[in-house]
Amino acid sequence: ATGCSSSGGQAGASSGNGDASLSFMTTEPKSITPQKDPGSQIGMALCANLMEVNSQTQKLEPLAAKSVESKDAKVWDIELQDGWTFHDGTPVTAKSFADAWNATATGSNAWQGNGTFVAFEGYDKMNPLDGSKATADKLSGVKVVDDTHLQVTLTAPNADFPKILSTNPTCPMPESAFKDLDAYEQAPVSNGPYKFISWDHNQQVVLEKWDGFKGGDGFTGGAKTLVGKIYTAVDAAYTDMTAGNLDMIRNVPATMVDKAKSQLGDESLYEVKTASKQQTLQIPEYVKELKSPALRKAISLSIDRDAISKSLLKGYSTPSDSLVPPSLASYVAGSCEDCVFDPEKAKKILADDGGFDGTLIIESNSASDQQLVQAIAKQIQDNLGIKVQLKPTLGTELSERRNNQKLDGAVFGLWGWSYMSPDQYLSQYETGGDGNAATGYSNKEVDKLLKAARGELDEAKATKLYSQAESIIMKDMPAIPLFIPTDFGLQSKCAQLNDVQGDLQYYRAGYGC
Amino acid sequence: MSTTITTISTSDGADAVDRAPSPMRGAHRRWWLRPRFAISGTIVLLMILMAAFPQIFTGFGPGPTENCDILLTNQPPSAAHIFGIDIQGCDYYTNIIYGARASILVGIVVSAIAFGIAAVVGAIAGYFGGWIDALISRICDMAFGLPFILAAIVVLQLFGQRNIWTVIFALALFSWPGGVRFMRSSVLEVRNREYVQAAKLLGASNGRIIKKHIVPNAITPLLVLQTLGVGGMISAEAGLTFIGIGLTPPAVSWGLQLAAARDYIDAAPHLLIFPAIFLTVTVLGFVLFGEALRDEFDPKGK
Amino acid sequence: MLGYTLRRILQMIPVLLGATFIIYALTFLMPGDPIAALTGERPLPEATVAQIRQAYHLDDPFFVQYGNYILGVFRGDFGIDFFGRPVLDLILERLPVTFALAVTAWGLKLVIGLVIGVYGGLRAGKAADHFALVFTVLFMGIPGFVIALGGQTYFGVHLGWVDPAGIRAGWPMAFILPALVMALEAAAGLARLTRTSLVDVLRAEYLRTAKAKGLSPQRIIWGHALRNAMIPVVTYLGLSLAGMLGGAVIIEAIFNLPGIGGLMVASINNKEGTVVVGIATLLVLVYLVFNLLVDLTYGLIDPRVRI
Amino acid sequence: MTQLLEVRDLRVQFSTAQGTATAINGVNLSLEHGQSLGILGESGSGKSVTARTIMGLLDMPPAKINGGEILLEGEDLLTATAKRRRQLTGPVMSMVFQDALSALNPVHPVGRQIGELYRVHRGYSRKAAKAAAIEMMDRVRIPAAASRVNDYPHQFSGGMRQRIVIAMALALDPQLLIADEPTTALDVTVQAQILELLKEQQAENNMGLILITHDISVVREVTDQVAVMYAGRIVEQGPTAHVLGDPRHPYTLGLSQSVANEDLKGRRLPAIEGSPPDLLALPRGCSFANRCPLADEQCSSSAPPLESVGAGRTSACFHSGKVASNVAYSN
Amino acid sequence: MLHTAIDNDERAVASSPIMELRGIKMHYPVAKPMPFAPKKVVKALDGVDLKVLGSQTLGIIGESGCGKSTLARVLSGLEKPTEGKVLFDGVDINELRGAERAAMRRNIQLIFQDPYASLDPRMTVEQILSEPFEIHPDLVPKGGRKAKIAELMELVGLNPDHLGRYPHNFSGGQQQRIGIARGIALNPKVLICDEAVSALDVSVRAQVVNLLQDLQRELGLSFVFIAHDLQIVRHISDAVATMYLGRVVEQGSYAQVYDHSSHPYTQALLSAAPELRQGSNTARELIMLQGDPPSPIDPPAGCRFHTRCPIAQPSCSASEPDLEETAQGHQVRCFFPGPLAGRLN
Ligand SMILES: Nc1ncnc2c1ncn2[C@@H]1O[C@H](COP(=O)(O)OP(=O)(O)OP(=O)(O)O)[C@@H](O)[C@H]1O
Ligand SMILES: Nc1ncnc2c1ncn2[C@@H]1O[C@H](COP(=O)(O)OP(=O)(O)OP(=O)(O)O)[C@@H](O)[C@H]1O
Ligand SMILES: [Mg+2]
Ligand SMILES: [Mg+2]
Repeated sequence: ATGCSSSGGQAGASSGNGDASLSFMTTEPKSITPQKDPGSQIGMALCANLMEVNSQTQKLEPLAAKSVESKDAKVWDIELQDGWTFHDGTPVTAKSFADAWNATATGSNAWQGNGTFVAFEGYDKMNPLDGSKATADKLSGVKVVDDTHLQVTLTAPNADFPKILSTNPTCPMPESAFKDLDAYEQAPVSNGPYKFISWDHNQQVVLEKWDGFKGGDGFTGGAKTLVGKIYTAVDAAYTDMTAGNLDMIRNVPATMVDKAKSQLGDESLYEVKTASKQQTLQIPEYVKELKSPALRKAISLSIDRDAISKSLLKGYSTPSDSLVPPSLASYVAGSCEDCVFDPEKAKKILADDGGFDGTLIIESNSASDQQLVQAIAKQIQDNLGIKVQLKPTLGTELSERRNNQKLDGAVFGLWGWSYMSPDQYLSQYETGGDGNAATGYSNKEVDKLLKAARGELDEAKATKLYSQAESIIMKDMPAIPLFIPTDFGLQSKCAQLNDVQGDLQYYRAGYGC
Repeated sequence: MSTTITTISTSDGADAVDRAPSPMRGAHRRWWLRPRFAISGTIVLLMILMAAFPQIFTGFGPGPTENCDILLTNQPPSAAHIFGIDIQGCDYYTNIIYGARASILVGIVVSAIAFGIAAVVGAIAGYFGGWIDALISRICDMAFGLPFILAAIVVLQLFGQRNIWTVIFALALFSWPGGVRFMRSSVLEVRNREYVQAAKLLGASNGRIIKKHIVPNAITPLLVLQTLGVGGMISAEAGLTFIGIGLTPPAVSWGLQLAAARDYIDAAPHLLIFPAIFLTVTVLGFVLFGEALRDEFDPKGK
Repeated sequence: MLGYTLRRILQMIPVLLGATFIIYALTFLMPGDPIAALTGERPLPEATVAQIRQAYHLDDPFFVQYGNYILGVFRGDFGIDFFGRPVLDLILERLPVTFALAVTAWGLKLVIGLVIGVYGGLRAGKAADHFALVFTVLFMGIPGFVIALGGQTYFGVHLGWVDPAGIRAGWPMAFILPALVMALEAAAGLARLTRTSLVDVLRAEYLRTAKAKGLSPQRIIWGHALRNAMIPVVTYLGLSLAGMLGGAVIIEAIFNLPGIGGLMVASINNKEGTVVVGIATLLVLVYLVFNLLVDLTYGLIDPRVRI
Repeated sequence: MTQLLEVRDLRVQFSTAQGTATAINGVNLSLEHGQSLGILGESGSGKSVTARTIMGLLDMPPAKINGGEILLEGEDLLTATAKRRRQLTGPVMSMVFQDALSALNPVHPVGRQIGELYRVHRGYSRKAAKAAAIEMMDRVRIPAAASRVNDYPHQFSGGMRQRIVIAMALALDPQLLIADEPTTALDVTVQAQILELLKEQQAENNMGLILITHDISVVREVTDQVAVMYAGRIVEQGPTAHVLGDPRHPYTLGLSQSVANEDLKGRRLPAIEGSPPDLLALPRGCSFANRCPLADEQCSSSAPPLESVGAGRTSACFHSGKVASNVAYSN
Repeated sequence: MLHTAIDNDERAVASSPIMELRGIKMHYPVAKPMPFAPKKVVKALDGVDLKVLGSQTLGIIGESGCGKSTLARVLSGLEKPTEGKVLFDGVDINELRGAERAAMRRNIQLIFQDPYASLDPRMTVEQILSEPFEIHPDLVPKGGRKAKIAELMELVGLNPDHLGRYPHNFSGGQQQRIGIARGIALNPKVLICDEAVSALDVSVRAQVVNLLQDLQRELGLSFVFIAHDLQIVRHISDAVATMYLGRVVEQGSYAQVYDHSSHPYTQALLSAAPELRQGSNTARELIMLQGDPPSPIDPPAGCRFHTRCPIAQPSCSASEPDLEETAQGHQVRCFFPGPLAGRLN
């Protein structure tokens, strides 16, 4: 699919003199500097990370790096590709990475990528946990050996380190960026397959394929020009697509899928092959009334996931029976025994446990999945016979309550990975792990198993350890698995979407006109 | 020499005729026969009944969230479910009937609160004038100047759990200044009427004058304005809920139904159509009712 | 006139201060910690949070924060958002869009409302009058987004007359449809007001004088009735323009117009206090300026009002 | 030679919420060129409605002309086309209204309002119309007319406003001028000026003048003829001096007696008791019967017609002969 | 039933003043053109001295805008003068506070021009007439109020059966009677009538004037009677004051002012009234005043009337004449008082 940029697109769909051009939906970026907004599709197109997943092989491969190696998973040696430059022609060196990493890890910058470096040695000095002032302004674990060599020391072994290097916060930044960060913010220079052309605030961001990019196929898309059209809501983008003004949309809500099929045709729909997300009902340990695992199991048993999936979700979600999505190697089918619908058993377990006469509060983000949460609540209420109350709040407020452990009940949430690893899911249940604040679940055994799994360079062994950890967690059921939603993208005739390990990236779409 | 026939000037009621009858009296006669009044009054009455006793309209059937079957989600209207079935698999007719309560309650309570505040504050501002008036007017300016949606969102954010009362609070908080201005200007008109001065001359206190003379004579325009406003408030609630900052489930309201329906406009248009019809008819009813009231009270009316 | 304007401008200051204070206080009270929410699911280390708080002066007592803010505003500095962009830039970037939308909508509303109002007023009590009333109120009753979505699909997608979303087509094409929706929704009030006012004026003694001069009905209406009928309408018109600036949230979202509305909702959701207050300040200012303009216009069309 | 104005058996009704009110119940009037006629009567007797009907200024509905003729120089106004009427209003007949502030359009300069007549009826240019307006303002003695032509009505005092209204009415040198209580809202000094002005203009242009008022002394002062109205009817008409000096209708007598005069000082004023009949349900007989000292059975059973009671005089009273000698109102 | 004849001479007996105005100035501020512009005022009353004698009627005449209504408001205590004293029985009413003020309130009442506007349209006649007693509950015990109200109704010639009606159910003359009944409910000593009969038809006007005179006789009231109808003022007044531009320019007994007026303004004013010219014993020739009264914001220097005075001399604009006695009880503010006849050029 790549390489057809030169075959000449038709006028009309493309921009200007026959050049292939694709447009995609985006919201007004808060920032297009990858470190500041790691989720940004624009940032991804601009930046070539050290490691990256090849869209053709679906394998993690070195990109800007020649190699990333470690013997103990703690100290990692990185060798850069020769002769790589930034869009402006300045060479990409080890320092380009180290500088960017140090800046991102600096707490006071408040760049969103900050947390990525928590595993690096020296991060705690820059971001002391006890609230004291930072004592360092550089990551001590990052050493620039020479222009093409870097050495990174982690606080603990982590076999996923190369995967971390495929995420956007680890992008390099040219020296010029630090001279004037504000200017860089408006016109970033990076080393990726596309270079920045213009940012017309609230209207569009234009990127253009960079001839100097040395990465191979599987890291670039087919269009010469990429236009990020800015929308505030996906509905508007959809309407614009039906009017023929837009080529690609990702994260298409399930409610839109049928409509798209009938209005735009089946071929417009792109189903992401690797399911990377999961919806769960997490139950904070600190909510006393919900502490009993039996109650949690009863709740889980009272939800008819199949019915909801078939009706409300129109089959665009599958019931979940594990704490991780099936696409992960550590997945064991049915690891959650109580993730089936059995109201009789549910009632019985609950009765044996002494019943529940309080109110089950379900918190959720008021901006999304309201109907789903209602349906779940209704199932619990009708089938288990307990009182359920919904508490929808805004995203910021919910995050704060979750992070500060101020939730009043169970919380409905969606979790996705940044890179494909069971650790990304299970660390939620590790003391102090990523996302652990939500439940506050803590189990020494689990902690130990996860630590071991992370440090294990042998993937098979690691997988086993992860599965083991999961089965222990499942006993306490700090989270009730609900659904694995299918992720959809929409494409126009000219666009050919694809995804890398469950992540649909616009800039890798093929151009088919 | 002359025949003095008539009685003298203190003759009593012999000449007590009904002089040029006031327009109000005339208009009041058989007002309920006027089509505008009759139609809008019926709608308003019906809606209020629906809000107060939804059971009547659902034939004592199950409540809005009972007897639902999630597998039937979004089924179009049929004989058994004349308005179809909603997203949660519940009978939509029942839901819409129960949804009236929130809308009507918001409309009426907010208007009533705004009416009360405006009557009191407007009367004070208009009657006393001076710095009190200046202060109140400036406060009104503030409340006016703040974009309503922004202010309402911010206020609604203050509540963890948003229910009908928080929505009412937020709407009421910013919906009185118009009334105050209105009341103030009609008080300004009444304040200098001679009967007010006459009461002053009799030694009436300010409180008495406001209560007995100013408010009764200045209140009609405000009353009419607020009746008109009921419809506006019903729409406002729906609007707030639509942008996700108004009511939240499990509350049932037309606003919520419309907000939810938006995602299903193509798949299940009935979800949108029915509450929209009810909302429109209700707003129309209240607005027409206000208009009719205005005509009744307007001495220049006909 | 100059003196009047001066006095009015002096009066604006306390109103502006009061309004910003209210919004500032409310945003301050809003639950949810903007810093905690900054990084999503991963809680930031305390120190970082503290550092950021300090950088944004979020750790100062409320009145100090407010004081600093106001001082900044008087210097034209509305602060920066959490991504370091000056709030004023953010707002000014979007203000023109909202402004274009509001003014277009206002203009359309003016035309629709006046035409219907005059039409109804001239035929007061007749069928046409009732029809005009029902027509306008109907649009007031149907939820705006229903009309908006319908119009978007029909005119934007089916007929393709206008771009269904976004402002790429520029003014006026990108604004006509959303503005029309807003205008239809809002025209009812204007139409009613115009009608009532016109009916009043038509009863006025000076119109009888005009008739006694042997003038034609057209001349009487255009030359004598309308301008007088407009006097009470002007206040309403001016203020409604200010209102439209702040009230276009839903329409902007549906038609993907990058205006103030979206920014407003987003910043409230993200607890971007400075942005919220900045918007409020500017909109209140706009309101006050319009208010003043209205009153000045008042003096122009009604010579009795001495300014 | 034809009469300037002749009104024959004019009837006007208003439909109100309560029913049909008979405001004008068979009015007959005639006026010659250069003559001035006063119409007297208490409030609600139908003076203004008569004037408006002649001018074609009634709002229909609620008013309805139920019959009669209005001949202006022999031409029936009630059957004339709207266009023809417009041609006549202004140039041939015009009217001065009571409340000068509300009779002037508040948003136009007075000069424009006067000049409009010239523009519409004589096709003057803007400039010529303005010059004519200034001339007209001079004629009604507005000081420094040229500098005030662009002022608005509210910038003038009550007396000046009334003069502007008069200027407007006189602008096209009409044959007939109807002045409906032109001085009621003004104080005596201004009233004197306005009445003087009207008299003077009437004499200068040989114009017919109808002056409506309830002030007997004003009628006495200005008019040659007087018609007394009561409940929608003319009850007595004739030369002013004769009618007021020697009334042939008890109502006229009552009116003229109830005015204070020097000789009554220290005594009670004679007053007509009671109030006029309900126009919604006029009595079958004489409308004045219930207040009349002379009323007898005949009066309450049939309405007296307007009959000649002497040279150029008419009265609608069965007892017109007895009025002077036999009626005294209580005091 | 009241007596029909009133003895003229009986009332002419001079009594002591019940109310007195001393050096009253009433200045209203004018809206300033600029925030810091100098203050300007309308001098509605600018130094007025007047006496109201017990059981007598003081008539006040003058052109529109000369300050008559302002005078009425100041007299009644509705407004506090900018300067000067309003004495009732020798006490300044504006210095009274609390109970004393309330007690004083009862003594001075005002009857308004527009009978309909002065009655609360939403109250029945009974409510209107019981209001005075509700405000002053000590005056009539609760049980006796109904009777008292009925008595009032009868006193002003209204049918007590109509107590339940609303003001709009009555004719103009009857409405004015209700107003008068309310005015006398508290047994006032002074009744101020600001154009109380101007809005009424001639025949009704006669009825109301008769009623007022009857009441004066019965209750010993003092009247301040303001009207445009000069003949009525002459008819009802014992003493008359002429006002011009916020000042009293002539005062005296009704005969002195009407039949022997000495101020050119009074003479011009009286001559302008056709009712006084027609059938008057004193021959009057119309003296047409030119122009409008000057603005009370910047009254002319010197004699305020000199701009319109038919006999003005250059000296008139230099200084202002005082109010000087020309005959017993007859005061004139003019350098050249006396009849105009023969002095006009
Ligand atoms: N538009 C109307 N609708 C109903 N009745 C009306 C209308 N206009 C006048 N009338 C009635 O017609 C009658 C005569 O009114 P008109 O105005 O001619 O009286 P008038 O003699 O001019 O009285 P005034 O001296 O008060 O001006 C009155 O009873 C009045 O109520
Ligand atoms: N509240 C006020 N504020 C400002 N000016 C006032 C006020 N009241 C009266 N005036 C002015 O004072 C002057 C006297 O007014 P006042 O009403 O006493 O006159 P009047 O003699 O009663 O006139 P009329 O005969 O028209 O009733 C006028 O110029 C008036 O404009
Ligand atoms: Mg009249
Ligand atoms: Mg007055």
